[in-house]
Parts: sequence; structure tokens; C-alpha cells
Amino acid sequence: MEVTILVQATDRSFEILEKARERSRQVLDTAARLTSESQAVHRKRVEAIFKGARQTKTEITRFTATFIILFGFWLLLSGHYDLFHISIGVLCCGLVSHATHDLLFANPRAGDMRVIVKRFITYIPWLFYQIVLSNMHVVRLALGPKNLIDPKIIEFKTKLESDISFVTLANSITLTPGTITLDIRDGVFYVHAVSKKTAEDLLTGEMEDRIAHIFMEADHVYVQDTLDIAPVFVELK
Amino acid sequence: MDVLYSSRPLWAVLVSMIAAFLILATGEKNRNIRESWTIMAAVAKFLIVFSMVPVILQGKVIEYTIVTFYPGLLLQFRIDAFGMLFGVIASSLWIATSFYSIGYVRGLNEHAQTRYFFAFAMCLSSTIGIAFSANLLTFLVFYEILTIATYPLVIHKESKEGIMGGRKYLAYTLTAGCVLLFAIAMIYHMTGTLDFKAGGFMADSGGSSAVLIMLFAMLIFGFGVKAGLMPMHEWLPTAMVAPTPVSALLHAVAVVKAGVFGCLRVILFVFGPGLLHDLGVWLIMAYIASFTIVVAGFLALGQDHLKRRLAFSTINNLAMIILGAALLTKSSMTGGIIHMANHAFMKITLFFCAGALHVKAHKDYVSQLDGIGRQMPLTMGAFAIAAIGLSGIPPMSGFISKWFLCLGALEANQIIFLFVFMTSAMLDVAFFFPIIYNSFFKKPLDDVTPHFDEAPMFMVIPLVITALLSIVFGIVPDAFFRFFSMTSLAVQNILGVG
Amino acid sequence: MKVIALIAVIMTGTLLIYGAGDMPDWGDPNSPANSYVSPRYILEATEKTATPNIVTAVLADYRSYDTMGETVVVFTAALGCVLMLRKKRNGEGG
Amino acid sequence: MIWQLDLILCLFIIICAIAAINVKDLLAAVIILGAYSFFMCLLWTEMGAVDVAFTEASVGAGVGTVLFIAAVSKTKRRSKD
Amino acid sequence: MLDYVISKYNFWIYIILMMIGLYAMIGKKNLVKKLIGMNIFQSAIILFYVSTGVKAGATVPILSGHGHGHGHEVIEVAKYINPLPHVLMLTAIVVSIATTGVAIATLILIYRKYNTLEEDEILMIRKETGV
Amino acid sequence: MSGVNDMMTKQSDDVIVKTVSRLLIPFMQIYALYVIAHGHYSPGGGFQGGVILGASIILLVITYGLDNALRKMSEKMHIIMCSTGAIIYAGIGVLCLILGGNFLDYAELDQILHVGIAQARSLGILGVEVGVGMTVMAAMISIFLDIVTGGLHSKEKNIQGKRA
Amino acid sequence: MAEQFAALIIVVPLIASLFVPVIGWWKKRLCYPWVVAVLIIPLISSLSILNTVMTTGKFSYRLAGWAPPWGIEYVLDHLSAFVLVIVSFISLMVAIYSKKSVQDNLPEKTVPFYTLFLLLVTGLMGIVITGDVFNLFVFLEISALSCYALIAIGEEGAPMAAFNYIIIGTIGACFYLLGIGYLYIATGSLNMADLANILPPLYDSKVILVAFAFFTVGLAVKAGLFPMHTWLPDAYCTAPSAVSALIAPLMTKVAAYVMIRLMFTVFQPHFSIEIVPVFTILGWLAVMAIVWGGIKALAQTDLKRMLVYVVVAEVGYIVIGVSVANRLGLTGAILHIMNDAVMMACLFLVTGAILYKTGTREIHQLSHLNKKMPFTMAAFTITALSMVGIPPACGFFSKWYLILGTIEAGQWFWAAALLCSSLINAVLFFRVIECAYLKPMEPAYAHDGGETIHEEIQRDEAPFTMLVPIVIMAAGVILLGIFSGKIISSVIQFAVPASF
Repeated sequence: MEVTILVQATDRSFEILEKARERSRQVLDTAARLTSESQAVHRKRVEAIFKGARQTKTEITRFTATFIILFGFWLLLSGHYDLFHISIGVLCCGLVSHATHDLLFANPRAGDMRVIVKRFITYIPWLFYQIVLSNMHVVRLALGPKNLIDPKIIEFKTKLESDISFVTLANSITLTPGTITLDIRDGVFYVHAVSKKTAEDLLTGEMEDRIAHIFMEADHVYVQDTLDIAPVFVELK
Repeated sequence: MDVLYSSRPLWAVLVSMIAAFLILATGEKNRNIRESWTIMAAVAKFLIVFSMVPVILQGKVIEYTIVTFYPGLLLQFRIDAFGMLFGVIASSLWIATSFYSIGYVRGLNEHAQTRYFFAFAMCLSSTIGIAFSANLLTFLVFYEILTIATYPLVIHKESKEGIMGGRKYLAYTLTAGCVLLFAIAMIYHMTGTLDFKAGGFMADSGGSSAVLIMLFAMLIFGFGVKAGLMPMHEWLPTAMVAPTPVSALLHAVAVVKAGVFGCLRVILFVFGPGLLHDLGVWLIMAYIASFTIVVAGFLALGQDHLKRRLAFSTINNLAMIILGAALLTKSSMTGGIIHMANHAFMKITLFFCAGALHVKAHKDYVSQLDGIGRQMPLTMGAFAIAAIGLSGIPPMSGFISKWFLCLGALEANQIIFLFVFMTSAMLDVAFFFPIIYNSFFKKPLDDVTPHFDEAPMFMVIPLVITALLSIVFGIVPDAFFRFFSMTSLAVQNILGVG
Repeated sequence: MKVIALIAVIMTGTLLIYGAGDMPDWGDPNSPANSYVSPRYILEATEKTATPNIVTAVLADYRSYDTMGETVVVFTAALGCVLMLRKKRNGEGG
Repeated sequence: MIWQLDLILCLFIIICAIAAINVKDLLAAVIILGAYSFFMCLLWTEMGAVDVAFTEASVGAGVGTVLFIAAVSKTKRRSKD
Repeated sequence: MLDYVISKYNFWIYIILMMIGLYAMIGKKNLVKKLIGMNIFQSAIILFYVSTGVKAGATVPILSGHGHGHGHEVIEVAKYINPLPHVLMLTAIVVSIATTGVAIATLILIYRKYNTLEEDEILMIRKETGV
Repeated sequence: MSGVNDMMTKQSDDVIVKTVSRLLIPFMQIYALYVIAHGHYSPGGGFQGGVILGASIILLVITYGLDNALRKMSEKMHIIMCSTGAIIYAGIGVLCLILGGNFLDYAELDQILHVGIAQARSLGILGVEVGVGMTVMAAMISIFLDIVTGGLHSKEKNIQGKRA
Repeated sequence: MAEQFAALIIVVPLIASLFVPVIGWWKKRLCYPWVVAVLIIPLISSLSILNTVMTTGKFSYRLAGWAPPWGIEYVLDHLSAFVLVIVSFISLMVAIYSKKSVQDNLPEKTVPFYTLFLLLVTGLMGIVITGDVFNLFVFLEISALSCYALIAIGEEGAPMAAFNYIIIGTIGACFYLLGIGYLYIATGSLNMADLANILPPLYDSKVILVAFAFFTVGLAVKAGLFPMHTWLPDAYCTAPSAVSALIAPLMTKVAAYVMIRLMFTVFQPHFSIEIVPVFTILGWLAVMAIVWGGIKALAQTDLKRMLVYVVVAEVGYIVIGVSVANRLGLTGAILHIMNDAVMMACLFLVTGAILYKTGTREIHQLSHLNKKMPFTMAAFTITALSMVGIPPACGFFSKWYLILGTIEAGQWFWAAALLCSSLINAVLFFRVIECAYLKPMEPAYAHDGGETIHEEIQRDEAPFTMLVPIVIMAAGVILLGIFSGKIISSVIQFAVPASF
């Protein structure tokens, strides 16, 4: 009896084990399948979002944004605010924004415009402050008794991603006296620095971080990656 | 002087021009039609010209203005007795030449016949234009057309000699044309008119004698080139490579006669006897002409080629005409002018004969002509008549002109020119009579028995007619065409005014 | 070539310097150029064409024909370049 | 008129003109020509010809230089004189 | 004398520029140099024109105020620079750029054919090929 | 595309140049249009505006390459546009002719515009300036493209068109 | 209405040329008929203008409705109306002619070709019609630019020729512009009639003298007068045949027209004659042009190149007529503008047709051409005779007046040069005629050979569109000669300034 029970129990346990193994295999298979599928699906969805963004939704917003910016520029230039001139302005701005809306906002990862502008404006005083600082430094270099001028080319890989942030960084570097951006190639900056201190200041990466902050780039990447992996976890649970 | 306004002179000029274009349009395909145009035009032209003769003989003048450019500068026809004389010669001889040409080109089966007839008609048209022109400008216009229209005839054979001859011809005549152009422009500048006036119009131009002499020299050079005056004669014998009717036309009727006509116009109607006498150039002129006469006569003696010999004879005779005019006396002028007509008829006969010999017997050289007279009696008979006439033997027309010329030399008290005329007559005899003698009386070199084998009728009839006419004119100088009346009328006009 | 150039240049220069002798003084408001035709442009252009920029008014209205010619000059130049340089699609390179 | 400015501009213009025709590197010559045009247009602005200066700045110094550079880039950069 | 020179200094400048340009157009062998000379030449002429229009103490020929209903204000002619030379020179500038464009196009054709832009070399090549 | 020097017709590698010009071009264009439209009040007009407009497109060609630039407007369109500008100019002139005035007499335009004569002239000037601007822009681009590609850009455009 | 014809004469070809790219974009074949149809309008309107001028005298047309010294005007007097007719007529003929030549040589460039063709014509007519010195400059540049481009697409060596032309032509145009500047600084006006009124008290001013010198040099460059002609032979010779048939007759003539216009209308004739010795210099230069052009032409074996040098000589003719500065000479010059335009057009058209048919322009390769292309060669012969100066073709009459003019001026050498030149022309053209009409020279002439040779030669006449203009031109050569008296009495004698 016990033996049969034992045997049965053993059989059952084997069955259970078999089932469990089967099950676990199925689960793993599904998980694997799901992961790859979901990745493909997701990729497609992301692409669709990007494409759609480029074609439909952002087209209009970009056009409008361009139009508003250009029209502001027009109003700034034109000193005549009668109906005739304003209507000419509307016409011209419409034409130009139709022709160039993909130029001004070419970056598909553009975040929230308002935030960017706000952050950019706050960035400017800081940059100005930096310029003054390094100006003084360079003056000291030039007029100082000791010959501290030690020009060299430094290169560093940036964590920035979009063109616009590249350019902002490069121009900020160039604007600060003592450093000049020579070239950007595949995300690597080649910068000419006039002394050791300027080079070190640059390599601390503060400027880079601030710019990444403006254009919401570094954290943006993390969120995206998390989102990409999420479906797999859900399935595994 | 009565002036009659009529468009007949224009038609006389145009008729052959129209015919020329009809010939061109008809082309090589329809020979008979093409040649009938020639004949019709020739006859029509003659009739038109001849219809005006009575009017002229009444002492009237026929005028027709084509266009006026400027005051005193116009294309105009005016027919006076002198022009009429030349017009009648040219138009009457064209009929003969047309018939003869047809025979000639068909006989030789020449190439480019259309071009030939075209150029021929154009030539005649411009010759009549020259004859009828009222002023130097019109004269020049037609003179240049004549130059160009003759060129295709000269080069007709397209052989090397022909082309070289053509080049030489053009070089001489076009240079002359340029000189003429300048001289005429100069005259217009000085006088404001170019109209021919019997007795000349340059007398009151007010130019200095040096300028006048220079102008005279230029004009005589310009026309003298065509007239074969001696230093400028070189082209004439070279142009002998042309077909014979062309040579006939060149030498007897159109081209050289146009030159002589121009010279006479210059001497008698532009400068006028009085002015020339005052300037003293007449004597120089006369000496040049005498030189030409004598030298050409001697050169002719040395030629073996029959046509070249005739060419030098032409130079000789033309110079005689010029000399007649240059002597500035009534008789000499009469002689010179009438000699234009007489020489035309006789010389054309001679050339026709030469052509007939060329076509039938293929003989071009004097030395080949032994005994040919028996083979072609009509031709050689005509030749003999014309040759005798040119030598100035009485019954023929040549006698009359020579008589007047000699008389003129006496009138001018220049015995030396009498000798010139005499020498010339001797030379004529010397280079013509051996031909006549040999052809009739000498045995041919090769022993082929000569048989009667005359040239085609188209050729023989014209030459017989012209030969007969030259006899008739010798006996009755005023027959048919009233050459003599016209001459005397012309001389009267010149001397009467001047 | 250099000699010819120098001669041409010197001749032109001499001529120009010669001509400069009778030129009105620089900035003279009463020189013929400034006092004959142009005052009327300054006086009436704005009123008649409602265009305060007199240069534009003269350019595009008083002398508009010139300006049309000038536009056509540009057009001509463009077409000239097309005519000279443009090749067909299957034309070989360079 | 500020004659000092005028004088300096004229000096620059002449220097640029002479340099432009004497530099052997054509690209440099063309750029100097652009500078010449630009100084020229400053001079004109200073003379009160704003329209002309504007046109020269856009046409002469702008498009003209671009066309020249295009031409030099399509052909040879070195010149013998 | 010095007064004379100074009172017309703009003419001297433009004469010098013109001579430089003309020299380059005729004397230089490189075709691009010729074109550069041409541009200098033309702008020298433009300088001449512009300086004919200058009035001492005058301002740019753009009336202040609004375009419409201007009648009651008095316009002083001496206050504004002569606009006509400017108008003419706008045309001349455009003509000069057009000429330059066409000339550069021919330049490229020449380069395609001869592979050089030196006049003497081109002449030599043409002589050799017998064209 | 052998023999074609790519320097000025291929997309630039330089991020800075590309981005800056990308940001600049719309402003350049609006400035150019402003210059054309306000030629009445301030220096400038059809030529200057047209040239700046043309320069903006030339900048586009240099930085973003010919293909991108030609996608917006084919080379044939440049010529058509060039002639259209001049036709606008001459057409206004002919319109004046038809309305009974002399050629280019803008005063006649008030018959259809129903404004004062001075205003009609002003509007005429504006219309003409627009024509000039168009012509000059198109011409400058066309000349530049012809020079820089040696006249071969139509070929590249064609391949591009087939791929799309 | 006749007033508005004046506007049409420029506006129609201008707008038409602007439409050519549009039409060509739509259908390329339509370019040719469009151009031909459009060019008829200027011809008609210029004829009607000539008629108006002849009946009612000169009139002007205010562009943009502004009064002359402020706005621009057209001035239509006898001279300009006359030259307009010439320009529009010849351009129409060449346009008709151009069909096959363009199809054959420039099939891919039809559209820009015809655009520039029309622009060139527009430019030339604009030069003739305008009454404003600066406007003349603008149109001078339109014609010059289109001309540069059209020349540059010619055969081997054309780009270099075009480039030289650009450089020298720009110097000429700039000198002209400088002349305008000097006149402007001295007078403040740009209108020709106005200038003519203002200038006389200023004649002793150095500025005016310099302006005159620059005008003369600039226009002499444009006209290709002797020492400034160096661009001309290469440029005209290497251009495509339809182009050279248009520019060779017209460009230099129009420049000569401008010269006459400036020297006798803007400046008083007595200024040009008495105060400046320019006419003596010009006259001698013209003599040199005639002699040099003739000699160089003699040295050529290429028919077109020969004609090009003849063009150089012909410019000398016109300039001689201008520089004798008397009524007859100027009559001759104006008459020669017309005659030479027609003759040159005809000769260049014939050359183009020969090139099109036989592929050669070498003179010695032209044998039997009279059989192959009888009408073309007949036209050539007539025109050649006219060039030589054989009446009643038109060349004789202009030569006649020119010689009268030189005699009246007492310039014997100039007269001699004219005469020599007709002799040189005779040599030149009879050389060609001999080659074309006669068999190649053989030592002896075979009697029976004649028939057989010309049987083999097939007639191979130029296409209809080429032949028609050629024949019309040749007929024109004769008709213009015959009616030259009429033309002079009804048009040219009014075109000569009254003070002569």
C-alpha cells in the first residue's frame, strides 16, 4: 500500500515535476518569444511614432512654431504695423515656414519646447559668468609673470546626442576665452585649450551637463531604455 | 534739242535681261526653247532699238530716268546719235551672233550651255545699257555689269588657261573699274553733274589743269583697259581661250567696243575737244594710240594662233578709232566713229570664220590653213572680204573709215599720224594676205584631198551676211542702219556745241 | 602683353587725370549732377509714388525700364550659364 | 564725413585690390576680393549710398565671392601670376 | 596744389583702382585673375558714380516719416544725397555680377577643354593641336 | 559622378556648420522677404532681397548637399521661376499698356486697384520688386548650381527621383 | 496706335523670350515656330514706325509716363527707325534659318538657345530705339551677355574666344559707362535730346572731352574697329552658324549706329569735327582696318574665317563714312550699315548652309558646289559681286557715296583704301567662286569629259528653311541696290544731321 502510495506519489511527483518542467519550459519559451516579438512590435511602434510625429502631428506644430518665431522676427524688423504690412508679413512668414519648417526643428527628439527655452534662457547668464571668469583667467595668463600658457588639444567623448546640443556646446566652448572647438567627429570633441586650467575646467563636464539638462538628453535616454525593457518583465511575472 | 521721253530704252535693255533669266529657268533640258528665247530676245531687241533710229535722225534725243539718287546723280538713259550708233551695231550683231553661237555650241557639244547663253544675254543687255546711258554713273553701272557678265564667258572652258585668262581679265577690268569709280566720283565732286554733253562739260568745272589731266588719264585708263590700249592690252590675247563666238563678241561688239565707246565718250562728251586741246593731252593721247597701232600690228605678224592674230588686229583697229577721236578734227572723228561700226562688222566676220574653222576643221593655227579655202569656200571667202576690208582696200567699208581718218590727220596738220595709218594698213595687208593666199592657193601639207565640207548652216549664214554687209557699207555707207548719218549727226553735235 | 597693358593703363590714367581737372569739387551740392535732374526726384518722388526711399522710387518707377532691362540681364546670365554648361542626363561626366 | 575713416578705408581698398591681383593662391585672391568688396561697401555707406552698399554687400561680397569660390573649387587653385 | 589733390581725393582713388583693374584685365595671364581685375574695374567705376552723387552735409536719400500725405512738409533738396547715381549703380552692380557669372561659366568650359587656366598655356595647346 | 568636385554639392560633415546654417536659413529668408517688401521705406528692394534669398538656398546646397536642396525645387523650376519673375515685371508693364497708359506707367493701375495714383504707383513698385526678387533668386541659384556641378546636377536629381 | 508700336517692338520679343523656357518645358518643338512667329511682330511694327516717321516726322515714347529728362524715352527718328527695320528683318531671317542648324548642332540646347537668341535681338533693338544713354548701356549688356553665351557654345576654341570677348567687351562697355558718368557729372542729364541741348556751352570742358574719348573708345571696341578688333575674328568664327549669321551683320553695325548717334546727335557735329581731332584718328584706324582685314582675309583658307576678316574691313568702311563727316560720307555710312548687314547676313547664312550640307568650310573643298547647291551658290555669287562693288547690287552704291564723301573731305588715301578694298574683295570672292563653280584645274581640257562629270553630281540643296532666307537676302541685295535712291531720298537724307 505504502509502496503503491509511494510509487503513486513518486509518479505524481514525477508528473508534477514533468509538468513543472514542461510548464517552466513553456514559460521560458513564451518569455523568450514574447521578448523578441515585443521587441519587434515595439520597434515598429516606436518607428511609427517617430514617423507619424515627423509627418502628421509635429508637422503642424513645427510649422506653427516656426511661423510664430519667424513672425516675431518679422515684426521686430518691420517698423510698419498697418494691415497691409502685417498681411504681407503673414504671407511671407507662411511661405518661409512652409519651405523651412523641417530645418528649424529638424531634431526628432525635441522635447517640450517651453522647458527648453526656459532652461536655455537660464543657461545664458551662467555662460556669461563663465566667459567673464575665463576672460580674467586669460588676462592673468597673458599678463602674468610666469609663462603658464600651455596650449594643447584635448579630446573627449560627449554624452550629448542631438546636433543642436553639440552646436550649443561647441559654441559655448568657443565663446569662452581660452578654448576653441576645432572639430566634432562622431561625438568626439576636439578642443584647443590655451592652458592646463582651462582644459581641466572643461573636462569636469559641468558645461556639458548643463547643456544636456537644457535639451533633456541624458535622462531622456534612461526613460526610453526602461520603457523598452518593460514588456518583458510584465510577461515574466 | 528736242527731248522725247520714252521707256523704250529701258525695254531695250531689259528684254535680253529677261531673256537671260528665262534661259536660266529653262535650263539644259529644253534646248530648243532655251535657244528660242535667245533668238526672240535678239530680234526683239533689235526691233526696239531700230524703231528709235528715225527719231534720232530727226535730231531728237530719247530720255528715260530710272531712279534719282541725288540732284545730278541718277540712273538715266539718253539716246543720242552716237549712242544710237553703238546700240544699233550691238543689237544687230547680236542676232548674227546668236545664230552663230547656237551652231557653234551645238557643233562642239559644249558644256554649261545654259550659263553660256545666260551670260551672253546679260552681256548684250549691259552693252545696250552702256550705249544708251546718259551719264557717267549709268555708264559705270552697266560697264561693271558687262565686266562680270563677260567673266563666265572668258572662263567658259574651265581649263587652266581659261581660268588664268579669266583671272587676268578680272584683274585688269576690276582695277580699271575702281579707278573709274574714283575718277567719276571726283568729277561729280567737282562739277555736280555727270551727264554727257556733246562737246564736254568739264570745261567749266574750274579744276586746275593738273587735276583735269589726272582725271583724264584715269578715265582713259579705266576705259582703255577694255579697249586694249597698249600698256593695258595684256588681257585681251589671253582671253582668246574663250569660245569663238565669245571672242567675236568680246572683240567686235561688246566688250572692247564698250571700252572704245567709253574712251570716245570721255574725249568727246566729258572733256570735249576744246578742253583737251587747251590741255594739250590730245597729242599725248594720239601718240599712245599710234604706238598701240604700230606695235600691235607688228605683234600680230608674229602670231601663229589665228585668234591671237585677230586679237592683235583688234587692238590695232581700236587704237585707230581712239586716234581718230584724239585728233579732234571733224574728219578724224567721223572716221573714228564710223570705224566703230565698220570694224565691228568686219571683225565679227573674221572671228566667225575662225570659229567655223575650229568647229569644222579643228584648225586653230595660221600655219595649218593651207588649202582650206577649197574645202570651205564660203567661209574663207567671207574671211577674205573682211580681211581686205580691214586693210582698207576701196570697195569695202574699211576704206571709208580709213579715208576719213587720213583726212583728219591731214586736217590736224600731223603728218606723222598719216604715216601711222599708212603703216597700219601695210601691216594689215602683211598679216592677212598670207592667210588668204595660203588658204586658197597653197596645197595642204598632208595629202588629204580637200573636199567641199562647209560648216553648219547656223554658222555660215551669219558670217556670210556680215561679210556682205561690210561690202554694202563700203559702197553705200548710209545703207540699212544709217550709220553714216548718225555719225555725222554725232560729230555735228560735238563740234556744233564745242 | 604686360607692356601693352601698361601702356593702355597709363594712357587711360592720363586721360582720367586730365579729365579730373574740370570736375566739380567733391560733395558740391550745386554741381550740375546734383542740381539739374535729381532735385525733382527728391522733391516729388515721395508724393507721387508714396515711397519714401527715393532710390527705390526712381529705380522702380522713374527708371523702371532700366530696371526691367537689368532683370533681363540677370535672366540672360542665368540662361547663358544653362546654355553653356548644362548637359543632358545621359551625358558623360566631367 | 569722417575723413580719417575715409582715408583708412581707401587705403584698405587699394591694398586689397593690389593683393587680390598679385596673390598666387586663387582662393586667397578671391577671398581678398570679397574683402575688397566689403570695404568698398563700407566706403559707400559712409558716402551715403546705402542702397548701393547693401547691394554690393549682398551681390559683390556675397554671391560674387561664392561664385568665384565655386569656380576655383572646380578648377585650379594655383595661379602662375 | 595740395588743396587740389585733396579736394578730389576720391577721383584719385578711383583712378588708381581703375588702373589696377585694367592692368589685371589686360596684363595678367591667369583667367581668374582677369576676372578679378574686371570686378575691381567695375567697382571702381561704381565708386566714381557714387562719389558724383555725394553732397556735403547731406543724408541718405530716404525721407523720414511716412509715405502717405506728405505734401505739407517742406523738403530741402540739399539735405538729401542725389539718388540718381545710386539707381544707376544698382543696375551696374547687377550687370557686373551677371557678367561675372557668364564669364565663370566660360571659364569652366575652358578648363574642361584645356585643363588649365593660364592664357599662355592655352595658346600653346591650341597651337599644338592646330586649332 | 566622376569629375564633379563634391566639395560644394555633397552634404557637409561638419555638425556645427550644418546646424548653424539650418537655424539661420529661415531667418535669412524672412529677412530677404522683409528687404523686398520694405524696399519702399528702407534700403533694399528686389535685388538685394533676391540675392539674399538666393544666398540662403546656396547655403542650403553647400551644407545639406544638392540632393536635399533640389528636392524642394528642380533645376528646371529655377529657370521657369527666373522667367516668371521677369514676366511678372514685364506683365505689370503690359497691364499698364492694356489699361491705356504707356508701358510700365503704374498710374494706370488705379483703375483696377481702386486706390490713389500715388498708392497705385507704390503697389506697382512692390509688384515689380517681387518679380525682380524672384528672378534674381532663381538666377543666382541656377548660376551657382551650373557652375558648381558643371551642369550635371540634373542627372543626380533623376537618380534621386527614381529611388524615391 | 503707332505710338504703342514703339512699345511693342521691345516688349514683344522680350516677353516672348521669357516665355521660351516655359514653352520649351512643355514642348520643345514649339520653340522654333514661337520664335519665328514672335519676330514677325517687331518687323511689322518697325515698318509701321518707319512709315509713321516718314509721314509725320520723329516722335518719342515716354516709358512709365514720365517726362524725358526724368524718365526714359524712346526716340524714333529716321535713323533709328531705319536701323530697327534692318535689325528686325535680319533677325527674322536668321530665326527662320536657324531651324536645321540648331536641330543638327545643338539639339539639347534648343530652349536656352532660342531664349538667348530672342534676348540678343531684344538687346539690339533696345540699343537702337532708346533715347537715354544709360538705358542704352543696359541693353548693350543684354545683347553682349547673350552674345557671349551664344558664342561660347560654338566649335573648338569657342569658349576661349568668348572669354576674350567677355574681357574686351566688358572693357568697352565699362568705358562707355565711364563716358556716361563723365557726361552726367558735367551736365546732370542722361537723356540724349536733353544732353544735346545742354552740351554746347560746355564744349571746352575737359570732362566732356574725356567723356567723348571714352565713348569713342568703348564703341570702337564694341564695333571691332582696327586695333580693338582682336576679339572679333575668333569670336565670330567659332560661333555656331546661326549665331554668327545674326551677330556678324548686326552687332558691329549697331555699335556703329550708336557711334553715329552719339557723335552727331548727342554731340553737335561741329564738336565732333572741329574741337576733337577724333575723326582723323578714326579715319586712319578705319583705313588700317580695311587694309589689315583685307590682307588677313586673303591669308585664310577657311571660308567663314575669311568672311570674319571681311567683317573687320567692313567696319572700317562705315567708320570712314562717319569720319569724313560730311553729308555724302554719312549717307554712305548709313546706307552701308544696311547694305553690309544684308550682305553679311547672306554670306554667313550661305556659309552655314554649306557647312550644314557638306561639312566643310575649306575653300578648296567647295568644288562642284554650283551643281549641288545652285540656289545657295547663286545667292553667294550675287552677294559676292555686291561686296566687290558691282552695280546694281547694293554694295556699289554705298561704296559710291563713301568715295564721294572722302573726295569731298579731300582724304585721298581713304578713297584709295576703299578702292583697294574692293579689289581685295574681288580677289577674295572670285577665289571662292572659281573653286565652287569651276572644275578643279586640270592641265588640259577634255572635250568629252564635260558631260560625264556633271551627270554624276546630284543636286543636294540646303533645306527649305535655310534656302528661303538665303534667297530673300540675295534678292534683297539686288533690290536694295536698285532702290537705294529711293531709300536715300525718303529715309537716309533725313537721318543725316541737318547741319551738314
